[in-house]
Amino acid sequence: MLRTIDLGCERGDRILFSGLNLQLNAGEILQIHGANGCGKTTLLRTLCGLTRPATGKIFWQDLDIRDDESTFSEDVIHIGHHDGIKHELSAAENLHFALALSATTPEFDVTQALAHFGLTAQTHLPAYVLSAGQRRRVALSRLLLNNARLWVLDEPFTALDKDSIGVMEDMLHQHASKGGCVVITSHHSIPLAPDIHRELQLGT
Amino acid sequence: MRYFSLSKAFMAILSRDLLLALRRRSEVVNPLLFFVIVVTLFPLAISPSQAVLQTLAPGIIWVAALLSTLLSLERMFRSDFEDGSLEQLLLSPCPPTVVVLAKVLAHWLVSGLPLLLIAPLLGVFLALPTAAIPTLLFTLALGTPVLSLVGAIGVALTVGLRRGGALLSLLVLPLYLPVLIFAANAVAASADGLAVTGQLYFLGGLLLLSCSLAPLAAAAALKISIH
Amino acid sequence: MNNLAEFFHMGGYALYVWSAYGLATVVLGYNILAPLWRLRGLQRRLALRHAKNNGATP
Amino acid sequence: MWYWLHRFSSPAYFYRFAGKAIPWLAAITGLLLLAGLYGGLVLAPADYQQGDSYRIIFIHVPSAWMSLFIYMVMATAGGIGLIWHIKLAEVIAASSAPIGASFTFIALATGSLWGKPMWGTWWVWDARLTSELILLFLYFGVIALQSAGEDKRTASRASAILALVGVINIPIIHFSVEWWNTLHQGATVSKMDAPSIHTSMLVPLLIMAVACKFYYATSLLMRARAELLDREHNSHWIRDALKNHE
Repeated sequence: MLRTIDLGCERGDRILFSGLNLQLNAGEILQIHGANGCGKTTLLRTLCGLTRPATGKIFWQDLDIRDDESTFSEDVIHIGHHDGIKHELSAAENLHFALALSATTPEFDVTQALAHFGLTAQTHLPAYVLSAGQRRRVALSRLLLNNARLWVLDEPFTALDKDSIGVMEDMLHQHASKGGCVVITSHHSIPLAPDIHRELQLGT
Repeated sequence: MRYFSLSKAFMAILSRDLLLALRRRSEVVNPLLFFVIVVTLFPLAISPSQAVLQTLAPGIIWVAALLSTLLSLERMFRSDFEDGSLEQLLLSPCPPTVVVLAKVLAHWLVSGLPLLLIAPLLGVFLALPTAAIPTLLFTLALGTPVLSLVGAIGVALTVGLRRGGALLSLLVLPLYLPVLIFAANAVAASADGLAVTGQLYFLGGLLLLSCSLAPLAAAAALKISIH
Repeated sequence: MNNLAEFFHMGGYALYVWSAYGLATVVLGYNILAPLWRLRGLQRRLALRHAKNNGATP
Repeated sequence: MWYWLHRFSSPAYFYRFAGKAIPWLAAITGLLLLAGLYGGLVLAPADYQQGDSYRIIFIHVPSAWMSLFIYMVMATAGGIGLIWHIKLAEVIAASSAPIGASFTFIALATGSLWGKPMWGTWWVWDARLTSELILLFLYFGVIALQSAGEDKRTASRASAILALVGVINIPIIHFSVEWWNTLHQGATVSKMDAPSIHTSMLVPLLIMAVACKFYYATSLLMRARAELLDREHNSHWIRDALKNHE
């Protein structure tokens, strides 16, 4: 599904890593470890096509993501450090907007997605009223509103309380079992079956 | 079933931006107040006599329109860049040029159109002959979208920088000059009763050119800025 | 242009002609010297850093 | 041909090649400048109308030509760097901007110095001078965008886009200013054309134009070498380039 050949990234003029050859098959979850500033975020942003790699190529289903960005962008969803939530809009409005931009009609609708993360009470509150953890859960509930097979998640567990972490872990399981791929960075040790759990240590 | 409708996405972005503009009303009203205040400066600074004001009126109104558009341009991508939704927009299946077009239309509806509505009042302030008012509205209708489109390129280029404001005006004002020259002259010519079709055709040409090229440049610039 | 004095006099326009050429020389000269200084500075700094890195005597 | 272009575009090869080429280019520039100035200032006869003040044309017109020429080169190099991600093209675009701005400034200053004896004022809103002034603003925009931002690569790619947008706008701005100028002042003001171009004046003018192009090549290669060192300072080829004192 996801393959990189001799991938190298730079930030400013500092070479973060190079010659990275990844192979991620359907139903696998890749967890990336590394000290702060070793390029985890840059790697994730490169994999989802936001950042241009310094060297090497990235293939999604044997097609270079640079060649046909539109089909690749229908299949990937990226949740980074920023939640991508407009503070003046309510949780429901934010999600309706995300739904309008996604390519497919998922089985969840907005209220079910919010309910899944226990945010039913906050559905119509403006986002600036919500706590950081709640905003994070609104961002994560976008995963339910999209049939993208590749999830690229940057520290999804930050600011989440205990049961939300449980909900998130179940979602990862379900996504992997349905044949999706996940690339995730997190200092949190995720309880996953070893056959689907791949690890990558970045940095020197 | 994988089906992505461009018009649905375009309307979604447009309505979201208009909704945001309504919720942050001050960001919409301030450029308009700035437009009125700048125009009222000139009679105080130069002279209240009608003869003097009349010759300067077209230029004053158009320069004020230019500066107030510049003031409101920053809002187009800045907040989206800071809270990460710009990345979501560029990562979505919606092509970036369509995203830029939706953003520019939203910006024009919120900042360009109100300029059109207030301009007659300011024309009266500056003793502009009533014969010139229709031309003033026509040139604003053709010109302000060009200001938003070309401005979008400048904003997309500077959105990644911390203090993009001053740099934005340096990048964008030279590109605004053709619009300023032809629009201000058209209004002045119609005040003297001359024909203005030539200038209006040129403004129309500029509008078509920027409609087709500006989104491409702005989309490429956005991809580089969020790099 | 038979003799030198007349040459510099430039038919009374000496001020304008020579300040024009003087200014051009200054600006063009700067465009040659500035990169030269920058290049020397960079070369010296990088040579030092490379020498420090692998311990070789510069 | 592709092999040569590919080899030439590798920074290490360019750095060494430029190092060898600069002395020769500088020598040719010097010779041409001397020949042009001698031809223009000494040999060419005085103008019956403007006397000797017209001799400023030998620096004003070539630098005006160069200001446009360099903007085109900068935009093309920027475009190549943007589309094919060739580092060297970005370096050439980044190094050309200050030189272009310098030539535009020279054209403006010498234009106003030439205008003073003719019109009695230092600045006249003449169509060509105004277009040159706007071109200077476009250059400042490109240079300012290049030095903004932390990452040099992103900054030079952004300024490449601005240069391309500028190239499309230059003819439009020039036409608008021409139209605006003829509208307000009519043709009474004598245009900034050189007086009747006599061969004894034309030859030095062309020599100066060629001299300015060689000067541009020299300064560009020098700036490009410094820029390359700055951008590639942690890559390996720098070490052996420095070791044998290129």
